[in-house]
Amino acid sequence: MLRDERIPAEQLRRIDEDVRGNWSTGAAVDFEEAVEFHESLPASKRFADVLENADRPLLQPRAGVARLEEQISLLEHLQNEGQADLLPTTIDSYTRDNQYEKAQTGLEEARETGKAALNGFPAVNHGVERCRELVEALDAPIEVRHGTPDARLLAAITFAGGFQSFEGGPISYNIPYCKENSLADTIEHWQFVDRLAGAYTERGITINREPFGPLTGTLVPPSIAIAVMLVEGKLAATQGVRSLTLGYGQVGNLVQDVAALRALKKLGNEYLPDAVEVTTVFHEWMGGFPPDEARANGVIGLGGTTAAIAQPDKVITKSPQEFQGVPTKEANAAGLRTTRQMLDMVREQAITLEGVDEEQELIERTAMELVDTVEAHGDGDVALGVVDAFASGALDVPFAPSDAAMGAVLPARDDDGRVRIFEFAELDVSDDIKEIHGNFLDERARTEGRKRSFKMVADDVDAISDGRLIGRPNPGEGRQGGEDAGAPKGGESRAD
Amino acid sequence: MLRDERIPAEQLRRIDEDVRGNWSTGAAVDFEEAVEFHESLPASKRFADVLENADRPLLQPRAGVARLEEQISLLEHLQNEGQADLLPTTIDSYTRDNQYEKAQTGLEEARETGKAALNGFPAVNHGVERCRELVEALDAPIEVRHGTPDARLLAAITFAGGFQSFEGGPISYNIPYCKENSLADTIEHWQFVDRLAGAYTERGITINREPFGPLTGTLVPPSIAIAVMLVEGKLAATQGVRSLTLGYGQVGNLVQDVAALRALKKLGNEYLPDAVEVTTVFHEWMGGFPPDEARANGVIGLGGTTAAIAQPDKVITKSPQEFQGVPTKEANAAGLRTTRQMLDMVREQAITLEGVDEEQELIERTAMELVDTVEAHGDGDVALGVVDAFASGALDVPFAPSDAAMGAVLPARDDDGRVRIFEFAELDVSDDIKEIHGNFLDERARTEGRKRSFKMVADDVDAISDGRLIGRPNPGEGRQGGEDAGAPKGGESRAD
Amino acid sequence: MAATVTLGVIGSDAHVVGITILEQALSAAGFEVHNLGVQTSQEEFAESAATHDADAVLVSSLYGHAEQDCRGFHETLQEAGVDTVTYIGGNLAVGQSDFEETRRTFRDMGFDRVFDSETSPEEAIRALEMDCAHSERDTERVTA
Amino acid sequence: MAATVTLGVIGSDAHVVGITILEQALSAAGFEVHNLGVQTSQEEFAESAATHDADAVLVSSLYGHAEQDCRGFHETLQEAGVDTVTYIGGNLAVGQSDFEETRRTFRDMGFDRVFDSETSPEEAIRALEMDCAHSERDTERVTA
Repeated sequence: MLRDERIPAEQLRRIDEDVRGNWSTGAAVDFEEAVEFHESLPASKRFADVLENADRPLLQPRAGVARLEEQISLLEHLQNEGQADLLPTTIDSYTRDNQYEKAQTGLEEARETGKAALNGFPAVNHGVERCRELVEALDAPIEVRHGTPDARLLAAITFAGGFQSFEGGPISYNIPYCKENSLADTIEHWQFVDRLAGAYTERGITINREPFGPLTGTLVPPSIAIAVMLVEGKLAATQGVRSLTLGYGQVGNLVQDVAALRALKKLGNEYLPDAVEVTTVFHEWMGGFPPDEARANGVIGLGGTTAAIAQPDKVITKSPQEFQGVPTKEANAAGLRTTRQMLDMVREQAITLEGVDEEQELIERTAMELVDTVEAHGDGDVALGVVDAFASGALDVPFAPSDAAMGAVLPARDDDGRVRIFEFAELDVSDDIKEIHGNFLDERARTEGRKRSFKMVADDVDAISDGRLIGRPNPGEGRQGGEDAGAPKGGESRAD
Repeated sequence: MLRDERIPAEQLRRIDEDVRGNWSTGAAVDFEEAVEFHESLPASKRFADVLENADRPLLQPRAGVARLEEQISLLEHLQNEGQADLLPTTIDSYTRDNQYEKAQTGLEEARETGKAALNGFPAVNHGVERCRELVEALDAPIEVRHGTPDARLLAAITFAGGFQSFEGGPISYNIPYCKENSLADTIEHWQFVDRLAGAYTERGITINREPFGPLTGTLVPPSIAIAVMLVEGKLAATQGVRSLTLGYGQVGNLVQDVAALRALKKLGNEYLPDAVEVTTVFHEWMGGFPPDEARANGVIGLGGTTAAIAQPDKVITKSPQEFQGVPTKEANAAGLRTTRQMLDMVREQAITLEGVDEEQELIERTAMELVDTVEAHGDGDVALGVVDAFASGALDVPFAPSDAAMGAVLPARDDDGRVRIFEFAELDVSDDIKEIHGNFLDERARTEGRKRSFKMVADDVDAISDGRLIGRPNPGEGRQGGEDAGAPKGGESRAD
Repeated sequence: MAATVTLGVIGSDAHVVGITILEQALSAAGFEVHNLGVQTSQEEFAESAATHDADAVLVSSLYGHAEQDCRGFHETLQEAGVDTVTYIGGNLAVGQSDFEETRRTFRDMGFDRVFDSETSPEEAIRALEMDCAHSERDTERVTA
Repeated sequence: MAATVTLGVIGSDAHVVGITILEQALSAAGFEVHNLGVQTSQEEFAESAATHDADAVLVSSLYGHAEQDCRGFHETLQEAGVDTVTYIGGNLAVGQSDFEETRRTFRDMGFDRVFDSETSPEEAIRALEMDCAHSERDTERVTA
């Protein structure tokens, strides 16, 4: 039965053998030999050490292609021309759905034709040895980024393959990514992943784990994102994870983003066991981008400014080609350098924004109420509580496609552009918090001379891709049109 | 003899006739007929009205090419694809040196070969009618931007040609632009320009005048820039100018830039006659740009952020191709759109930075001491005072090429990246202000473990083009190299 | 009587934002909405529309594979005895092809209305009010 | 004895930042500096160097027309009786041409050292200390 308890050794072995049987490359995984391989890596490739000891925010892009040689040259470009501090390897969609045969077909097609038959690196199909070739070919540490609800085999192979950081978690890679996976199943699957990370950690090979903070990537209220991070962090810590990077996706309001990143770090340190080293990662805007590279650079610039003021441990950068999907490697490197320039110009300025403390207090209080409701729903057990709280809507994520969540909560921006909760549905927060949000939204409604309505939500979703932050009813005070006119909107974005 | 007094009508007429004789196109200038032409223009082309009644910062690029048709299509691009609110016409270098024959040769060569034989629009050679064709062809108001110490004929022709805004001034277009022009001469020449603007203004055609705030464009301490703006504004107001846009060039520190723009507006309103409508213009970073468009976009983004927080009346934008000189029209429009996106995302956020008030107080106090010294040097007459204060170094501009200024004052950044005065030379400010600056620079020296020295100045001049704000002795904490390595530095930039 | 609408994102598409907003807008406008969410199969659309006696079926697709996902859609509806107004909207083709061509394609497949991704919920509601009022009047006349 | 240096930006070039920083650095390092500023003619360089009995003449150029501005420079110095060490530095050619080629061009024109725009004041000072110490020693030997 599902519990937030450490998987016993015997059960771990049994699942491990089981999981490794799912694809031929699983057979090559040997834990002891893998520990030796990790021990052979230089200090500069120890992900947790590099991240936890940095004296400034480190930059990391997203990137993944099918073939090994291509992936090496892509990452070399981002390392050398983009000056990335940390590298990614993004996994293809078939692997995310555990469809290794389709991934194999795609990989073979890519090898034969040289075409992009997969949208990422099929690490399971490549297997342990080829993963190690990748790790060895680059200078910087590399993280596995994916979106896989059941990532057990992917973890077994990539951990053995030398990767020391792994994104995702049972909530954050279920609720925003799929429709029918049950939370109980994904929690069990991620307990295995986290236990495996814990097993390496106990042998001195710290595997960094990174819950996916942006969730659905669309106006997620900071308190909800943070509550999910804390709960996922707790589940991982139980399994022995000792290096946790909690994530947060930019909402675009400077004060709220700075407050949220501080709340995330503070609550992470308070809520998670002392043995866990907590770091934070800031994702540049994950919502829809303007269909124009020049305007996209403005959005990226705001991400860089925010990072410089909030000083998270890591920043995941966007590229000016975000609107059109996967960027060229040049655009990807450009996004890194634009962010770097902004970061390095602003981070020494010691900027203090008024109002951060109040906003942080509100976020912390709301997030902890949501964590409390999870614990209450599970009678003190977080694993059970997560399933139940999501089922009842006591914990909810806006725009969640998953049947495991109500997906009934709705966000809207207030008059300053901070993300508030417009529709709480069954979200279990106290009345005074609901009143605060309501008042903020009423203030905006007055400014705009309209009633609070879902129309605000719809307008806000498109606002940044339309060139502003708040979806005002009459944005056209100024000159409009030009190059953007008639181009499709970028209102919706896919998480990772 | 030089005095800050209004030019008498008779003298104005005499100079006007004289000046118009300097080139054949001068004969076509007819004041009464020009007033009628201005009256025929729609409200949307009344520069002062558009600027003074805007409810958000307006954006304006720089742009000028030799031929009329080319200039029209360039400005159409910036208006339609760049969504510029206000348009520029930048004048060529020969015209700036009053070398109309050389400008004529260049214009004819451009017409014959289609090549860029001039670096701007030779408005004097084009004459009144062709200027009007330009003004009529565009929807937005157009300003004349140049850098001409003796701009009398240029003003006579472009005012008659329908332009309603004119950049420059006797200090700001002398000290940073040339070596041997005497300040007494340029003041007399600009008294004519301002008096002409005043004459139109008295007939209901407000000519907006814009002293050039960035001066040498290289780490100019805000107090010095503001003092020059106030003094130039005073000289213009005496001649009847009623719409003054005082300028300021970004130094890159958010708090200092916001404080400076506020100080500029406040002192402008306090110091200048009530009859003058004071607006402000913020120039995006005028120093050296990184030799990399991606990094340049970071610099432009910081300009946009600053503008969104400080809310000047106007912003002069830069392009990502700044490093390589004159940008393509596409890059110029891109700089506008990147700035617009940032501005529109941030300007509704009501951001308050801590420390702005203290910094503003220091800037205001220093600027007013400098204005006071000018008045004292002229025994109450600002015109005489300017000449004398610059000659003695009591008022000075760093990196001034002009023999009329000492050019002995030197700036350096403090530990937060704010521009302080490292070498006061003869600058006439009180000891307690000198001590404040000294203490800030000592703080930086301690952080860097080196003595305060001109080396800081040299390092700071290159810092932004090298990818950071402060010229620290060991910038290489992080990864360096990459695409920038080996490329020439962009440390020095030309004003306008 | 409030018109009943069946709503969903077809195929393997997981874009949920647009349909969530549409659901809210339709409910606020007084429609009875059955939102099947993302990754909905043709059969699920048909079953829901039949069960709830829908007046309209709204199909959303944003990942560019709509043509493939909708092949045989109207046959599937017919087999379930569903003969309602059908709309489709979103990013219906990969790349920046001419939308009029895309519209023709989907009209030929049997959709009554085809919307691009720029369409506001209000436009969809206006169309529904027109089409459903009409079909209700027809129904009334027949049963009269 | 402190070495004496004549400094200036040649031609119509108005870039003043680099030369200002160089002047400060040279003064701080103990040189006697005569900074002619921007837009300095060949004759002004020669006259200043002759008047102050300069040990070195440093020419700066950043606007890309150095080759043109320096034609006959060493002849002008000679005519004024100046035979010092000469350096030139800056952006010496328009465009991103090979600097070694640029260096050869200016060495052929008679400059003793040629620096690119990346050169720090310290490098110039080290070179001056070497070259002027040498020439001072020569001078001492001659006058001894």
